[in-house]
Amino acid sequence: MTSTTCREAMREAIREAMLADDRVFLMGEDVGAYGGCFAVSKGLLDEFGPDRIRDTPLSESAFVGAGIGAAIAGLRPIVEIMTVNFSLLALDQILNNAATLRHMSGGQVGVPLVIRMTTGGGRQLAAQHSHSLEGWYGHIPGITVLVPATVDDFRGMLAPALADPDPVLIFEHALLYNAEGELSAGSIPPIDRAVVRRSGRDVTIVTYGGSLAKCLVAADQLAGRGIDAEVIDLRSLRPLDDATLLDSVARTHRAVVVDEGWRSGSISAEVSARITEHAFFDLDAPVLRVCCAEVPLPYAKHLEDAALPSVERVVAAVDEVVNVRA
Amino acid sequence: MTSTTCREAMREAIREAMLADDRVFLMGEDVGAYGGCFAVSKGLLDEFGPDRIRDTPLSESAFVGAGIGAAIAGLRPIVEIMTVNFSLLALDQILNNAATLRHMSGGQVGVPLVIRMTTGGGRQLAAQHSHSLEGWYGHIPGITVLVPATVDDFRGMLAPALADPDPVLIFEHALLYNAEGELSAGSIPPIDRAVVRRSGRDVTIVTYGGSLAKCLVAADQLAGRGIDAEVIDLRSLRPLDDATLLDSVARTHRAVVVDEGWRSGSISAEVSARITEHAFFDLDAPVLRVCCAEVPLPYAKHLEDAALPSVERVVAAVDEVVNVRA
Amino acid sequence: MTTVASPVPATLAPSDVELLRRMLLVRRFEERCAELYSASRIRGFLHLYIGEEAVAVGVGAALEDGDNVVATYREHGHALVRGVPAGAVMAEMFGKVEGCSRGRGGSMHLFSVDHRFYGGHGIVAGGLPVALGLALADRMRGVPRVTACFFGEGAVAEGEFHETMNLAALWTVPMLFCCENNLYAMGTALARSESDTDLTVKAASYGMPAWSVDGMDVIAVREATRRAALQARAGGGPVFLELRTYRFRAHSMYDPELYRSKDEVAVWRERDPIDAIARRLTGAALLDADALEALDAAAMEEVDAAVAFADAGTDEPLSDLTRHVYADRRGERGPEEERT
Amino acid sequence: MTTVASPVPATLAPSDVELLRRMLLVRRFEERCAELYSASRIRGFLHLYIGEEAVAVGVGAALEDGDNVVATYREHGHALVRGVPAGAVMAEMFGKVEGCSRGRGGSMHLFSVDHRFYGGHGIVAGGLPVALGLALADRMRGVPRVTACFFGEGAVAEGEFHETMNLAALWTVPMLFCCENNLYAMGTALARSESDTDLTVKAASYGMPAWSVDGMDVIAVREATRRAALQARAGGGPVFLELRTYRFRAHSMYDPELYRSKDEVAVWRERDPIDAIARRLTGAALLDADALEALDAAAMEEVDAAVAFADAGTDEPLSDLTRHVYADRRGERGPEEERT
Ligand SMILES: Cc1ncc(C[n+]2csc(CCOP(=O)(O)OP(=O)(O)O)c2C)c(N)n1
Ligand SMILES: Cc1ncc(C[n+]2csc(CCOP(=O)(O)OP(=O)(O)O)c2C)c(N)n1
Ligand SMILES: [Mg+2]
Ligand SMILES: [Mg+2]
Repeated sequence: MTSTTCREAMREAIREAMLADDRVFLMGEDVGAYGGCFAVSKGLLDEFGPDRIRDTPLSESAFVGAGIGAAIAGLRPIVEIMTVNFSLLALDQILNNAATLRHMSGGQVGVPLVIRMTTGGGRQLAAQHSHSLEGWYGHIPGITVLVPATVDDFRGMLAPALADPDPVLIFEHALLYNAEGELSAGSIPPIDRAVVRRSGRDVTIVTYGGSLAKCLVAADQLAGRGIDAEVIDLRSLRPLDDATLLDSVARTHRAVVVDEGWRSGSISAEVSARITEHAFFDLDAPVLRVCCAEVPLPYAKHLEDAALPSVERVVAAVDEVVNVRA
Repeated sequence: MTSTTCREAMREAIREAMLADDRVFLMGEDVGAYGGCFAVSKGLLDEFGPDRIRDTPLSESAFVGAGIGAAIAGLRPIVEIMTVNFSLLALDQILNNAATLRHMSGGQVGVPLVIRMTTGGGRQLAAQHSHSLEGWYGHIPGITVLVPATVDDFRGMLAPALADPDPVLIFEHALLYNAEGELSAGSIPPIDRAVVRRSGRDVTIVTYGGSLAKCLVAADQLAGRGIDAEVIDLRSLRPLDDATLLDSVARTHRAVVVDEGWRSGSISAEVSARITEHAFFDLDAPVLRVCCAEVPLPYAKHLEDAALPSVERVVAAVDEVVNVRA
Repeated sequence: MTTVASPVPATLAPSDVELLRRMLLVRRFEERCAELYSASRIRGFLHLYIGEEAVAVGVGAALEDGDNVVATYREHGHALVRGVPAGAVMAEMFGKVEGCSRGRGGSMHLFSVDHRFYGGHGIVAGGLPVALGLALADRMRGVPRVTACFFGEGAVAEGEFHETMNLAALWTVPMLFCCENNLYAMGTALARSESDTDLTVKAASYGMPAWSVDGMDVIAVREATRRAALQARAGGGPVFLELRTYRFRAHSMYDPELYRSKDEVAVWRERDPIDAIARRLTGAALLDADALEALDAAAMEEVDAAVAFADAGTDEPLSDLTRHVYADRRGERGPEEERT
Repeated sequence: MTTVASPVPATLAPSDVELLRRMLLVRRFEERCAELYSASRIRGFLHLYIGEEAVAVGVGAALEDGDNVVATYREHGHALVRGVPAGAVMAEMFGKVEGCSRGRGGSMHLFSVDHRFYGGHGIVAGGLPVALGLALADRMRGVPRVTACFFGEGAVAEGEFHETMNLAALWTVPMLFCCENNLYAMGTALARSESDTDLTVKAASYGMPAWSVDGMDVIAVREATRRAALQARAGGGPVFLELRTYRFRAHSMYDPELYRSKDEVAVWRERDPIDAIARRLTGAALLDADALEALDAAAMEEVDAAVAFADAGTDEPLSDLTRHVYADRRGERGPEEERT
């Protein structure tokens, strides 16, 4: 086992993919000369040159579209959008083209494209730099939405994403880049499977990405009070791995869903709806959600902290579902 | 009572607003010389001139942004985006600016802007012209999302939307423009209230916009078989009127949610999650959803019909919740 | 860099009759489409190219089989010229599985990867970034292939157009920007959509060569495209071609044409590109009335056969609705199936 | 239409000392910001304008109180020049309710409607369409007001820039496009982001007058802006000003500056715009060493006072978190409150 950070894990994943397959290239704003705005691609320009570590102008729509075209043509582009906030400028290409071309062409035109972008709040970057829209992207058929939360997944999700014949979006929570962990030997579970990160009998906490660590801390605190929480890391928001979720809820009979997106129309709503649809009679309490307050994230730290899911709010929600009586 | 169509109702609403308030103007692609791509604004150019019925080039981002700026400056723009499909090109302006400026400026900068666009499938326009993304827009704090389904609401929602100090998006299902109905005397209910369009005791069908008519037909069919369905028209997807929903479910104990968006991450998921959260112990069956199949809409009629919610699928879902036993 | 008219060869070759044949095929095909639309056999949006045939045919004649084409929703002509069988195009519009997009795309989304015909795009300017990517792949691999991307002059106001122009020039990709300037975007005349109506100036501002061409003259279009393709293929980077043309019919089947006068249309109709090339071929003694009639009859026959083929087509089974959202091998992990 | 250097008046006026005063204030303010960032008193992203002060001060000096300003995330200088009190700006960066955006915006989102200062925009090019709308409103109402919109040269590659340029020119709105060309967009040098690095050519392609100005010369900037504003205010439509400048510091506090050489920075530092105007004022006998020192001391004092003000600021109560998402009167129908 080697200790690494999520940043280094992703950089290694990119390096490995570039070395293994000369169809792979990385393209995005400041991925080259600047070293990547989060330093993920630092050093890669020297190793692979400007053709394959391709700096782009500020043109989100055109370079995402160029990734689509290059993928159609047989290359395997990794397009980096600095942050999810700027991806709105490319949404026409992502939704109307990347997600749609295969179906619209009757199966002829595949788009084996990987788009990586950072997501999430918590760094006092205020409204236009703090969105968590990965759950929102999960609404779009035709794409796959991955949300790595561990060094293993930062290291291991890129290769299967590149092997996928269809577009895969990887959302990397910016606060995780410095997170350290031990890399496991061997390969990660299939990218479309949720994983139980902590087993428990009393309640299922469903989460992913930047909220996983908070949920694990919450579970520890709850354990100290005799509440045994199972923590599920979704890993993929599209498709959602219903089987793992339902299996857990069938055992615990209670669930809390935690994500950093705005509550209304969140991926947590989808998880909640699915659990209710498929496991209604297993449930002893309503599924509760812990999400971001429905505000554009404010700059001031105390306000931002209050808006985002916290260990305390997860614990409180678990307490509520555990104590609920008809 | 006067018979009119939803198209004429909206045109009259625009005319009235323009006559009542010279800060109001209409701006969008082909709203003027062409007469509006759905003929909604036909004749208005002659009446109000090219300054206030302002044709724009194909520049969704710039003219939506211009609407934001003009609204900040004290005008009351109605921006028309031809269809929701093209609104993706303006999403940066809508989400990062219109929805965010007030909060980000600490309450100083209000954006009293109305954006109208058509939505929905059912006309064999295929993948890039058939999205139903109004529920998706419902995820965004800072905006209001209206979905008129009746001639009264086509006629009556614009004025309160224009009076709103914050951005209001109105999604008009294209298939409704030709729908005829009698205009009621008097004003419509507040735009943030859901309305019971048909009372019933056995099950609550929650829907809006283009699906309302299908649900009412389904309710009639069900009535023939002794199942008394209540049909709720949401009218607003943000905010959602929880009170009306919960009141109904408290009486019927069962609910089916119907919308034309893709199922995963749909507004139906939000409705389902809220009902479960707040009325879990009132429910005798899981809340079920009838949504669009998770495909970009295909051109071929039989495939498109199969993808969209239908009377049959609504009836089947009601049958399922009514017959469910633990 | 400057705007130049393309050189037109003084003499026509016997093989140029083929240009006429193609233009006639496109014209007759679309006339039939209009009838079939009125008869409700074709549905959705239908955008006719009638009047603009010299553009698709001229550009197409200058391209090689290995080149790529990306087009708009007004792309029947481009698909036919590219060699997509008329039957497959018609079957597509009939929503049949024998259609070139299995009936999923309809008139606006013709695709045929076998012919390197990459759509059929419904979002104005939305095909441009994709074409850039196709060309970028060739540039990165050193493949001497050209990607021709068609778009209307209306697209020039879209941000995606400008981002793509800049990247194409910056990265010197082998791409042809084929701007079909038919003077209107739906009902919006060019002068009401562009502050400077000389579109070649915009291209020049990217340092991209830009030529203005008479789009009613199929030979001029072909020659300009040849020269541009030669340059792009040789690594000289993209070229912008403004092809000045006119659509004789409404924007789509719903357009009351309030925005232009009948007179204006009549004046342009006098410049019908099919009549023009027919006259020139006749003048050069490469065509006579019988030959013209025969060509026309052959076009009609091809269209008849296409309709018959489409008529005999089959509906895709409903069970296949969710196919092709992801590649087939992913069927087992697609999103949750509908419950009801 | 063509690119011209702006005329610079031969002699300076005594009142031009005010320009120096403002530039010093901006400089000292930002130097303090950098310290406070290191001390973790300011958080989030912090983009310093050091080296570029002549642009905000020069443009600002040419505007009237009733004009509008829209800026980027690198906007401390623009806000200060506009008259937003230094204390309110500093309090904003401290996240205090006394901040000009009530602590919700931080460094990137300064707002002050009282000063007609409309942000503080974090999306590159995202402020341009909004500025267009502000100017359109004035054009429609016949108000002789100008809207100045600042943006970096990196924004020129964005589609939103082009859409806005075209609409502004087409609709002849009273808007100044103030392009702060500091040669880099984060780590991307202009030549690696634009196929043609002469930005005025792009403006010209919209038929918009475009002037290139030495952005290190505050007088040149002011004079060019005056002329442009006069034109725009009189109904002549928008003007594009390329203000050639350089940022002396990193893009933000996280930037290792791998993309440019120390030498290059050193060469530009010799052209420090504050030294330049101080030298000229001294040469014109409008300033001496003592006066300069006094100005500097006053700037420092103003900054000290701003910090003290910010320090004494208060945190907004948590109960107000969801305020200002909608106008207050809508509180009762806001989206569902969090349950947990
Ligand atoms: C982004 C976008 N906005 C609006 C439309 C609706 N629309 C379809 S075609 C068209 C006009 C396009 O004109 P032009 O680019 O000149 O092409 P032409 O139809 O003349 O061939 C418009 C506005 C669209 N399809 N896409
Ligand atoms: C749409 C968008 N893409 C990317 C970014 C990230 N980003 C912030 S500043 C910047 C560089 C902008 O350069 P320029 O416009 O020249 O302004 P400067 O910072 O030099 O003042 C980038 C890429 C952003 N904020 N918005
Ligand atoms: Mg056109
Ligand atoms: Mg710059």
